[in-house]
Amino acid sequence: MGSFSIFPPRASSTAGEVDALYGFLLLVGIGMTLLIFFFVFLFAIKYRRKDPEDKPKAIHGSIPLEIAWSVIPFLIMLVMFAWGTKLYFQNYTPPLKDTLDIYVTGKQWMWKVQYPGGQREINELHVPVGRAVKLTLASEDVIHSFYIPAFRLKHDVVPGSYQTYWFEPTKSGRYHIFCAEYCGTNHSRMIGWVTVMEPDRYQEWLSGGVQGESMADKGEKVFEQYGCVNCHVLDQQGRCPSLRNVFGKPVQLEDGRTVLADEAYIRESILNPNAKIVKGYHRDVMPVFQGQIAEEPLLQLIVYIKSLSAK
Amino acid sequence: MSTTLLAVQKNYLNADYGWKSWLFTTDHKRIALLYLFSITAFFFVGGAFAVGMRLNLLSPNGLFGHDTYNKLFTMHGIIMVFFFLVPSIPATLGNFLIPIMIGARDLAFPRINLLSWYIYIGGGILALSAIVRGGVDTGWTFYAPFSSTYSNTHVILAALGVFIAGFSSILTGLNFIVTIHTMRCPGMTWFRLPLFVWGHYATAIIQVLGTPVLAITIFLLGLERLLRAGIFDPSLGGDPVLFQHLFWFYSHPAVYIMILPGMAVINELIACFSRKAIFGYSFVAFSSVAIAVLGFLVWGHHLFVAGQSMYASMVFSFISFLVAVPSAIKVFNWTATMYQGSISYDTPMLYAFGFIGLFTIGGLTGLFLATMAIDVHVTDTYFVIAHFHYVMVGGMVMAYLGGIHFWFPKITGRLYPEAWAKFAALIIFVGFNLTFFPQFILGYLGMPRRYATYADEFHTLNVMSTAGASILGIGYLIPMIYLTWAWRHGPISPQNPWHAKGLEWEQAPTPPPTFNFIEPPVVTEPAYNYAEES
Amino acid sequence: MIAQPELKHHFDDAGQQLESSTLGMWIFLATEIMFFGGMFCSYTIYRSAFPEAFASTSHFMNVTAGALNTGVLICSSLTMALAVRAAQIGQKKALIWLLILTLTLGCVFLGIKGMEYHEKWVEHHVPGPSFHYEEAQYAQNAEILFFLYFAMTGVHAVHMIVGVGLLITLIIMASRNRFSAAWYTPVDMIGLYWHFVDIVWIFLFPLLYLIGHTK
Amino acid sequence: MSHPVVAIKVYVGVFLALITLTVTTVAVSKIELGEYNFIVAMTIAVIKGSLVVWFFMHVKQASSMTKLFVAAGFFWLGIMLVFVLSDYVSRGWLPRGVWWHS
Repeated sequence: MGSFSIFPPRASSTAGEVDALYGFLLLVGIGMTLLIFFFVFLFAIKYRRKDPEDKPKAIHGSIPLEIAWSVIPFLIMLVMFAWGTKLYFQNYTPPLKDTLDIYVTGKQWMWKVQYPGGQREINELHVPVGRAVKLTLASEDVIHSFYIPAFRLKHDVVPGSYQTYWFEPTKSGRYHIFCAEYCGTNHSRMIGWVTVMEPDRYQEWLSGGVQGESMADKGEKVFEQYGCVNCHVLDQQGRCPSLRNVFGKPVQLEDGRTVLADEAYIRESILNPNAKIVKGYHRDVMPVFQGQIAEEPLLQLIVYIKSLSAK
Repeated sequence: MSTTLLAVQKNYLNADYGWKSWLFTTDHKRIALLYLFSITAFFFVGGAFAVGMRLNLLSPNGLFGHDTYNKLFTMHGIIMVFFFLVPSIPATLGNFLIPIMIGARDLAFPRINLLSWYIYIGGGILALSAIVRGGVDTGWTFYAPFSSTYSNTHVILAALGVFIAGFSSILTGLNFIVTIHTMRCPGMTWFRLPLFVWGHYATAIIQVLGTPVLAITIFLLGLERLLRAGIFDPSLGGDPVLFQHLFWFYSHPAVYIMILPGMAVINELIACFSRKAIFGYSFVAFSSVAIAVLGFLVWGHHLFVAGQSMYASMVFSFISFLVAVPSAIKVFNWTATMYQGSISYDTPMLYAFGFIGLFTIGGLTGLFLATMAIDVHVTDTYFVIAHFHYVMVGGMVMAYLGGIHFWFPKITGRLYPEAWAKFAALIIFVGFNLTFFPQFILGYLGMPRRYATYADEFHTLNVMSTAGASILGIGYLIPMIYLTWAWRHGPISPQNPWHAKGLEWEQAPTPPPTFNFIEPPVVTEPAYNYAEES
Repeated sequence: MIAQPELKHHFDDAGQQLESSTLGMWIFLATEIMFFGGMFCSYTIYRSAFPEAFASTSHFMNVTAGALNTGVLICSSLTMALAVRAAQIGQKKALIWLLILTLTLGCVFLGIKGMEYHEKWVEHHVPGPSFHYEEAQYAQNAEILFFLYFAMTGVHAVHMIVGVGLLITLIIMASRNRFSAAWYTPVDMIGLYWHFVDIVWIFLFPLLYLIGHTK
Repeated sequence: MSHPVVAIKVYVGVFLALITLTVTTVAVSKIELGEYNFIVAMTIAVIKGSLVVWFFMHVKQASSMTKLFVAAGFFWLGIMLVFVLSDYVSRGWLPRGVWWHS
């Protein structure tokens, strides 16, 4: 069981920040609790009933006091709000720097992890120290939640959409992965381990496994298998837009809007092509792939399309 | 009026005998007792599931297996939330006291009041039959698509039970609003109302405007499950987050349905046992209404990690902080009420002390959950479990027990054994904290909720929690026993054993006759006039 | 005070009683607004997500039947309003006939609705395993609209059926001389309910039948 | 005590207005107006609903308390629509500034 702690291990750049904010909240919380306890005890003892016929004078209230104990807590809460919001946005929007993208698919009751190099694991996630890692989360069935307490991060894995978050591991070691959203019988067995490794060890580990095709290579096969290649001719404007240099760039739509071509957009455009039509193209040209393609090949396809945009 | 005279007087209990006089009664006091008995039964059924859960968690590998555990926490949640917490204080104490407190002979719609009890029982029977037939394993939140497509337990039956029970809650709320508007006796102005009534008015607003949304959400969910076509399952083209929006549109305000009546009771207890008018009456009154209204605008804080837009989360987070202000106002005003009071330590006041302490902790930990970055870490962990048990059990159930003890003489005409009651209050307080405080730590350490088995490092704290739960369980049985005994054998209560203010103590006989008052009451003084100012 | 046989024991006077009933009825209707509101909210979300698919479904809606039903309900609202007025001035015969007229119109509405449902059944537009949609690319999203169509109009129709039952009760009560110019609260309250159900349809009609009809 | 008796011609006038509006809304739906089709249809529906509430349901003569509850019903529906929509509308927003990554 080891030493008793009220904090889980801190293994990501954000863990310390979350703990600092938690510390601030604890301080305020304990302070307020003690304040109220102090006065309740003080009054309860000092003004205890000494004579059954006691008839204390009425005090009907005090406007200055009411204002004080509304405004002061509110101001303290504004600090909590601002601090918590900043940290939240920071954790849920990918950083500007280059990220290591890893793809996680949840299904009852396991986590399937795919790396860009094509390595695959179940219920294990390997990440290097000091590198920003971005997770793209997909689910094949119900809602799960990918939770790594040591990183102080989780996000629900919602079927029918991609969710992402990112972190920068700071300390090597093995830490828990939990499913935090109830998902059926073996919910509490939908657990795993994240292994944080020093960068050189990580490279060793990556090349150690059986060297297969990269995710992009697999994606290219999917691209051919589903016949995408017939219309989305690369480097050529056919019936459908060329997919080279699309990913990560803004796309002009037929209805005048501009959207960013991220994972979610590509996903939607494959499954439900009529949702967003690129300027100059027509609806109902591409078939609907909703329900036709599983989550993992879909991720491979997206990584392939990503690879078509030179870095 | 002497006590001996009162003892032979006709009251609502001895006005009529036989089962028909109970099952077809339209007397709000008798209906309140029907509710009291059925709610107590559901409390112990829900409690039995809790015992099962805590037993299972004694070992990291679980004792009962995954499916059993999943059903245990689901049934615990459904029974406790929809069949105990939501109706608890409003349907029992509220039903009994609101007409008396405002000087009315009954609620505005007595037959609808009885109907709402039958609806409640109907919903309860369906939920219980879902248990008997093998249980449900979706969690009380019924999240789609698990509940609509994947679970193969009796989801429809349980959901139907909740759906039906919802209408009972709506009708109770409707009855309260109308009664408080139109049935106040001469002189009973809005600002002479006991704060108990204000609290229930605010509760009723939520019941009336929130509950139908739960009903329709569950209806759509059931339809999706039946037809295998629908709007929440992504594989059918739907959006599961929409279910969560609609579900929490009711279920977050529902938290205030559960706690506002608790706060309402605490006002009466603090005032009576401090012999003081509530400090800042109008602030406390309007804070209830503020909680009811603002409480409708914060549901999105259940969705910070669910795929909700970050910008919407930000707005919901902000309003969640805002709703903490009226709650804080209440706690501060209660504390200030005690200042220069004449404070006695009778059992109801002990529960009030317990309420203030535990609700403070429950409320403050709510701020942690409103802070988005902290919520990301602790949501769906035992931190959340501990937080809402501090509010619901530490707050609501403490207030409920305090209220039951306070008005026990009024309801039964007899006194309960004070020494036993004090002892039980202490046991409950200790047991409660031992059960739930370790869960805050467990949560921050990262133990997810709804886990039948868990990692070894969480073992010690779980054992502590189970130990506490066994103390808490005994604590709840003691009042059950001595109150039952006192109902028949307790000493006859004087008219106003606490020397309390309010129409129910000062003008209605103890126990009240069928139409509550002998003479039509007229109010000439503000509420809580303990100092007897003119 | 004049003897008032319909005054319940717990009220002081008939004014208080009527005020309570009216307020209670309106609170109930506020509840109903939220009840339908959950479906209107879902409708809004999916319509803004799949505007084309939703527009395409309106070609398979029977606009004539929908418009006719709107007219029928508006007529029944008029007769209901006149029935309340007749009750108010104590015209028993007019009251009974207007209630019967309202009831008939309500049944006509349900008949037309039933015919529409039958059409949908024949066309395989009922959501579920047998659902089939002509424009395949919209099939899945169109199924959501039809799901909402059946949920919303179905709940509305259930309200209509309850309303029909209530009207029958009123007619029986009226023929037994239960109402007078001094006391006709049930007519008034059920009138409110009937108008509310009419309003729901006033919104359902354009949302389900007319949206995107030009496309 | 009770609301005053309203003249039959008021009811008939409201009825004719409702029928006219129904015909209008069907007619307008056949004309291509783009997004305005929806706005026109909803505006007409709101007018029709208000007529029924105001005249047929006698809110015009009702107590201010009743008016308040009528308004509350619609207001709460508005809360639900606005806040749920706020999520869906802002989901696709790009994170504008990235000041939080400093």
